[in-house]
Amino acid sequence: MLLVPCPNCGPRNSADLRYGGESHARPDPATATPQQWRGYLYLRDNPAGWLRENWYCRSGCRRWFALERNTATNEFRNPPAPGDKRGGKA
Amino acid sequence: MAESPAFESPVVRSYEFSSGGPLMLTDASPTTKWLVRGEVGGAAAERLDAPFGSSRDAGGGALVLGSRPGEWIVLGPADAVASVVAGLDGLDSSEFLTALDWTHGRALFLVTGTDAPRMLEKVCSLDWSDAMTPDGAVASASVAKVTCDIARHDDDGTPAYMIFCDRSFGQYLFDALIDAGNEFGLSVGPAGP
Amino acid sequence: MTGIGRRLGRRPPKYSAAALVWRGMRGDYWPRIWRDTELKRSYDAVVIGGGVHGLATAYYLARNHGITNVAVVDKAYLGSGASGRNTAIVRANYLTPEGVAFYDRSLQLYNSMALDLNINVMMSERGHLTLAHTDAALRTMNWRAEVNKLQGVNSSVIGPDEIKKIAPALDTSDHPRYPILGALHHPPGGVVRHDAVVWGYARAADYMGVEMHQKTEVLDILCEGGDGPDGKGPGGKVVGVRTNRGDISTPVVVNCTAGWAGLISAMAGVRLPITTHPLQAAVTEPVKVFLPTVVVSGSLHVYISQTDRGELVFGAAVDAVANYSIRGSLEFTEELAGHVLELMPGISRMRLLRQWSGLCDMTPDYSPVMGFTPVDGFLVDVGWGTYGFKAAPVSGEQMAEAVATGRTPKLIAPFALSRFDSGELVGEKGAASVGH
Amino acid sequence: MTMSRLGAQPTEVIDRTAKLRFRWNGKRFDGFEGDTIASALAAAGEHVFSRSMKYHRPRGILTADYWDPNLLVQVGDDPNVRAGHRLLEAGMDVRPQNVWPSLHRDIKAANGLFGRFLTAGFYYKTFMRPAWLWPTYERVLATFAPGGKIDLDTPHRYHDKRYMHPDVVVAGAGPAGIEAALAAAAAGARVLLVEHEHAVGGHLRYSSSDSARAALAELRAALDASDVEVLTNSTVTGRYEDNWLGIVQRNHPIAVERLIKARAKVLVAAPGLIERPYVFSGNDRPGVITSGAARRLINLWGVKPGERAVVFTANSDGDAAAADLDRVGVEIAAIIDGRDQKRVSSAEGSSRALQAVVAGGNRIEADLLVVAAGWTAPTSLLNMAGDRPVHDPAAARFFPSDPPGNVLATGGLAGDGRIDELRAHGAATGRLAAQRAAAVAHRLQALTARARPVEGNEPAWAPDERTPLGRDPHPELYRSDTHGMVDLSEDVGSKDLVAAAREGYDSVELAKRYTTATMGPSQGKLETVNTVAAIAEARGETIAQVGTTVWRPPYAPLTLGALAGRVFEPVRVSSIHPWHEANGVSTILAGQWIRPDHYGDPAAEVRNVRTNVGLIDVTPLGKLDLRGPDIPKLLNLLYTNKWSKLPVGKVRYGMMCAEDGVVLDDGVTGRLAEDHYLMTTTSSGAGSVWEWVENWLQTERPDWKVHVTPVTTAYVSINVAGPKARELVGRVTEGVDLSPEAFPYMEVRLATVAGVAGCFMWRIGFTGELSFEIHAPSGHGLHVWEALMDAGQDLGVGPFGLEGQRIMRLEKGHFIVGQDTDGLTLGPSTGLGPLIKLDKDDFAGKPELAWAADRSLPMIVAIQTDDPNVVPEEAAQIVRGNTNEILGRITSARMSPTLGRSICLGQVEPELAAGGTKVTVLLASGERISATVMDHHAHFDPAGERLRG
Repeated sequence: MLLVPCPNCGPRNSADLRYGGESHARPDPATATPQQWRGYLYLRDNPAGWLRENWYCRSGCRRWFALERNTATNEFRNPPAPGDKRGGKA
Repeated sequence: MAESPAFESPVVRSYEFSSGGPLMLTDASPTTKWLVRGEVGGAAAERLDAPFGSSRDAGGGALVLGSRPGEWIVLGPADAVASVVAGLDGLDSSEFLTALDWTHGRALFLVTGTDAPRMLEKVCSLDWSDAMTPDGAVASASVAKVTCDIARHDDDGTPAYMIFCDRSFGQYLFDALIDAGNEFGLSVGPAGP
Repeated sequence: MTGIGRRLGRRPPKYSAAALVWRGMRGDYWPRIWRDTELKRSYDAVVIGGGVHGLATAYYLARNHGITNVAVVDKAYLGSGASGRNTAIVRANYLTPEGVAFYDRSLQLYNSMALDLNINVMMSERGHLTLAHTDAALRTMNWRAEVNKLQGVNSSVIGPDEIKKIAPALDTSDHPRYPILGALHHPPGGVVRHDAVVWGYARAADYMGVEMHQKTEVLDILCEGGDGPDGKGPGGKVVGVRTNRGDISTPVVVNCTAGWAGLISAMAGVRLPITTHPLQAAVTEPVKVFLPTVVVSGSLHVYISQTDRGELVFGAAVDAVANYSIRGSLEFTEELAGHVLELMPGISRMRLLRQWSGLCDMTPDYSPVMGFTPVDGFLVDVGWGTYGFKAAPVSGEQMAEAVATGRTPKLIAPFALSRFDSGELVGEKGAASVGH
Repeated sequence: MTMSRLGAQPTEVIDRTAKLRFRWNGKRFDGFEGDTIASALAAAGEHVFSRSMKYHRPRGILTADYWDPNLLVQVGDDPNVRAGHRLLEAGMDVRPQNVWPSLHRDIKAANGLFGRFLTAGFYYKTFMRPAWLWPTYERVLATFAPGGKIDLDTPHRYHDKRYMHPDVVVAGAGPAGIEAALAAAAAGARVLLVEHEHAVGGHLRYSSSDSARAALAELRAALDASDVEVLTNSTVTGRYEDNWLGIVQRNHPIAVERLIKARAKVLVAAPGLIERPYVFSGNDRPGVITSGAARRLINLWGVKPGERAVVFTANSDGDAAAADLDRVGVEIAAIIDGRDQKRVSSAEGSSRALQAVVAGGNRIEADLLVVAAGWTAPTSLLNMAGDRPVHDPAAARFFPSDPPGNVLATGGLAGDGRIDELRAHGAATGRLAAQRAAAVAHRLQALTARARPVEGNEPAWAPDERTPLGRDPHPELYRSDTHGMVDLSEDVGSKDLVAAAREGYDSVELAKRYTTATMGPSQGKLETVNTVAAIAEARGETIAQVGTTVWRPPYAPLTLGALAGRVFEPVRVSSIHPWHEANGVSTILAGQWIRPDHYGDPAAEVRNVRTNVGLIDVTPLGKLDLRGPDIPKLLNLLYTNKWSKLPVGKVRYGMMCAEDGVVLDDGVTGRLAEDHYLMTTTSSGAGSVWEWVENWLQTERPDWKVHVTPVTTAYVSINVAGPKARELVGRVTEGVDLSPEAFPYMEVRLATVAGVAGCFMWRIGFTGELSFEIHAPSGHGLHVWEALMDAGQDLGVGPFGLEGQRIMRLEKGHFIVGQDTDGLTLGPSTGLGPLIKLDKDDFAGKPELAWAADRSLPMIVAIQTDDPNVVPEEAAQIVRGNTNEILGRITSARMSPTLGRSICLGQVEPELAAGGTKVTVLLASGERISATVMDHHAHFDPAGERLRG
């Protein structure tokens, strides 16, 4: 059971959170081309290494936040500061 | 609310009550509970003085639980809770602040006894040690697979925990707690706020 | 013997009971199942990934199209990835017409595989039950049954009494939490010995001249003319492959990897709609055989079969968190055991012996990505999620055809990468979220 | 070999005054308290315990412990019980497994005669022709499945789990492990010491030397006086991410087996060493045992293992075994010293007993061969922590390489030494573990919001300054000059492995898969190193070059019952549930909710609603309380339609789409006050919509002022529907003018109902009738429901369930998200295109919906079969004429009690979507029927006059 460093609660079992996948900025819907929009919807970097991703502390503080995890080793780094309004999201 | 009918608890099965025992489970669902939302570090936060994870006795039997960042549960006797909530009126008006009566939305159970941590570690993955969950601590976690708010509020030195869950899970969770407590000689106390 | 030995003008020593006795009497060893050869500097095609998909692609390139100057490269050993880690279930009872047609062809190829490849892959056509615990699930089972029937695939929805007759271990009583309301029964489904499929394709391909190179890791794909850096990316073409054993020149590279599909494609400058997730499985100690069929429950995220050796093999849904780490988790086995006992309460005393996991490449519509890419000569056969094993023979056949003809075969047209540009996804999502 | 009970031994663990009677193989036997099943049987002279998997060779005691591959038995309904470990209990019914027809006369033993043809993997090479016979072959092969029998009536007994958060977990209570636990506890750590065996002490327990006994007594006393929590007969089965440990406790007083999940700050791995069998001809014959087995039998259970022994020893344990044998009167026929390059070549005898040992060309008569050929380091927990142990040929075993800092090895795993050296290393390890655990604890406490504030700075990460243990030289003994069994559970011989390697299966993983070596119940504990050695030999390489296999969890098997524990499956009910149960409800599970499906006759319930008035409990309807000034902006963003101008007191329907344009959810939202709204969602979407809203608010629009609170169960939701609804509601409502003029359709009021203040009432409904939906505080929900029931007796009020509602909504043509839509249904396909306002700046899914507007999409349409009596199955396919081309499907179908005919919703290709189009529906029976696409979704009251009434 992975320990996820929730910026508000502290380290929590991954079962307490919902995994939100890669963190990417939403394109401007007014100007996005189909290719850009569908790239946002479907294409993923999926690296074997450091990845910026979203988590939702479902059983804890109920805050969404983004941090970096190494997908090969499951280490975490760069969690946002507690109370960060955008949860550190891109 | 004077003419209102009696409060119906979510725990509807009947149990053999015991008034004392080494490990007690009590249904306190009728207790008045309000949910207050404000800003982290705002005026309400300062007034309520219970940062996320901690709690504070607000007088008159009312307790303020720092249940989430910028979020508090105020519970206790109705008048005492009302006075805490009323005390937030007239704070800096630029703060976005709301309060709602959550009495009907949340079931509340009390678990009291020396073995309470041992019982809870059967149904919840939190670390119940005094260092990690001291008297006064507030947390949210899954208890028997139901997301609950939990507050430790010792009873005269005996570990005691308040467990809040969505009302509709109340009967299920009450029974799950009884099962978990059986091996420690748990008894069910009469319901009451 | 179909195909094998035709190209090299030599025939493999035939597997048969008589040959076993003969060699047993003489104490002879069998020759190597595939040759160990030097890596050449140039091939007509390089297939990346020595699993069932890559080996099948190479086999059909040689057998159906006479293209034998082919190297299959794998960074570990043949069958080391998902091919040897899956739960070996085969079936064709999909939801969409395109899915059904595709997997039905795969099942046909599995059924004739032992004789085609002259290796007993132990195809066990033991039937496949997908349980429904809710009205909504039952509706989906009916939907699948109707689509299957229209495609000539044997599937029907059966009730609890019939389920109990097929698999007495299942609790079909009026269960409090997850009652078994019915099941999609698919008699042609079953299990295959996955390793034998790997070895069979490798052996057959080897005898037609294809080379298998283990411990050969692809470090880069060499391109020219593309939009991106180093000539990679859309508009470019493949010219070779860089490996830990040196560069190879080739005009065609087929990405047949699972788990690393995104990383390999990125080497050619092609971005994929894929995230990599571990899929865990577990096996119990053996007990005398009592479960004669494959049992799947979508709501409980579990699939169960019993091997001829008596072990129960369990699988589940992929891990929620994207990951390249395959160490496995305790919570997987806990949840699995809970769900298995929900279905079969009588086996609580069986012991879990071993758990493992493999990597799955998940796509947004639970369907693969197959065929050509914007980089000329770079083809993909990826995004197989949790159902790659069942699709291996037909994928190999179709990918070989694509390579040989330069055209997308009709059977795989719905699975083109371009569908993610046009937004026309395949509709397996509903049924295949745990579709084993 | 004849085993028998010796006189009392100073170290024995049996209570000779407590006799236990049990059955074995149908006969009565006696043993003592403290015996294992195997020791009791051995003392009684039994020497064949099982038959091997493939060749059905008779098998006796090999290691006399948990890992003994020959001692798997059935005890009652419990299969594959380790007789070398399981303690004897009175009344046990113990049976041999894998024998046919009996243990002593096994017909399948004839397979042994064909052994040379049944080489590993033979089945891949045969049984292919004729193809039609394969299923028969398969059934025969399946009868060879080893193992015990499952009794399908076995109940799932009590197995509750436990979480723990100890500072230090020590896996293994040998001298080093105990010292580690004591030292860590002395340094203030909370310590859990887990021992696989029934008592602490490790190898000291079966050592007859005075120094060992003294050390054990001292360690036990120290442990008793400490705060260490000791679990015996328990195993750390796995080490997972961040030191999450699975521990199975097999001796819990009330649980059959208890799974403990521990988040250890530091794990100390001290499992000791496992004695490795030696490969030679006849090495699996009963009478060939390990030195550990000999010492355990003698010293723990007072069992004399034989009369005349040959001892093959390459280490001090073998020497100690020889001394023990000599002491208890076993004649030592020969000692063959492996350190002097001497080897044992073969064990000969009858099918069931050893008669002679051949070594150095000499044949020595003996009924017992004790083998001490070396050790396997059970590095499993280190492997699971990511370590790749390395082989040291000089010591002939693997050693840890570089485990992570929160996993420390001690004891035999870490090296060799005298007892005092092992103890000292253990103690140093315990101190280091405690120091590091303190640092981890400090960090956790500092990061955790609820924890007690920390004092001081985080302690530095203590460097590893332990004096390393030495490594005793040991000859590399894997296989003798003959071939023998490598994997006794799987009947895989060294010859099989050599043949496999020659055939190209020459990496460990390939050879394992091909031969099945290490895949059986022992999971490689005894056979992994010999397997690797055989492959290395065939390839002419060293063990280090070939590499080892990865040990996977669990370290020891554990029952599905323990893993499952108590299965927590939360269910939820509304406050009205007791009434439903008392009134003949038939329930249905919808997600976690137990809901009323009907009360006997759904069609009658429908007719009653259409003519009188009915009540339905729709509490599971998702409800989100929204407060704040920016709610209109939020609603504009989440719904496809417009919300800027919704006045107080009005409600509006909205559809939500995901960013890919696929329909996500729908519901109505009402404005209760200036900055206060109530949003409803579908019942199944309640949780996911809440998270969806929070995600938008927290990450995309963090500056908007909106507070969202889920209040689904804070209110009981009752829909009062039917022509007499106004009359009924009026009888119990205060403070609201219910007239159609004052309270029209799609409006909301705050009301007091049945004396309960604070009820929200809105005029909407799914049934198409005049409806009032009352959301009453849950603590008074049952009261409100009962008051409505009482007040409406004369109006014919009755309850209706989900099925009745489903029929009525289908009569009205309302689609259900997830039933009539699927994972690819785009917004416009619902027919609600006009509700998609592309002139809004932004909303979820807007780009896809804009592009979808130009596409021709499948449509949801109402369909009626031409034969009104035929109700197609939900999922019946719509096809083109007599072809198999699919053009759509029926998504909902019912017989309408109101219209007296079959009614449907379906999804069809755009070419069929126009009203009046004839379509062909293929029924499950295979019959093709004709049906017509309707002009409107509503089959009934398309103008909506009734609901507006």
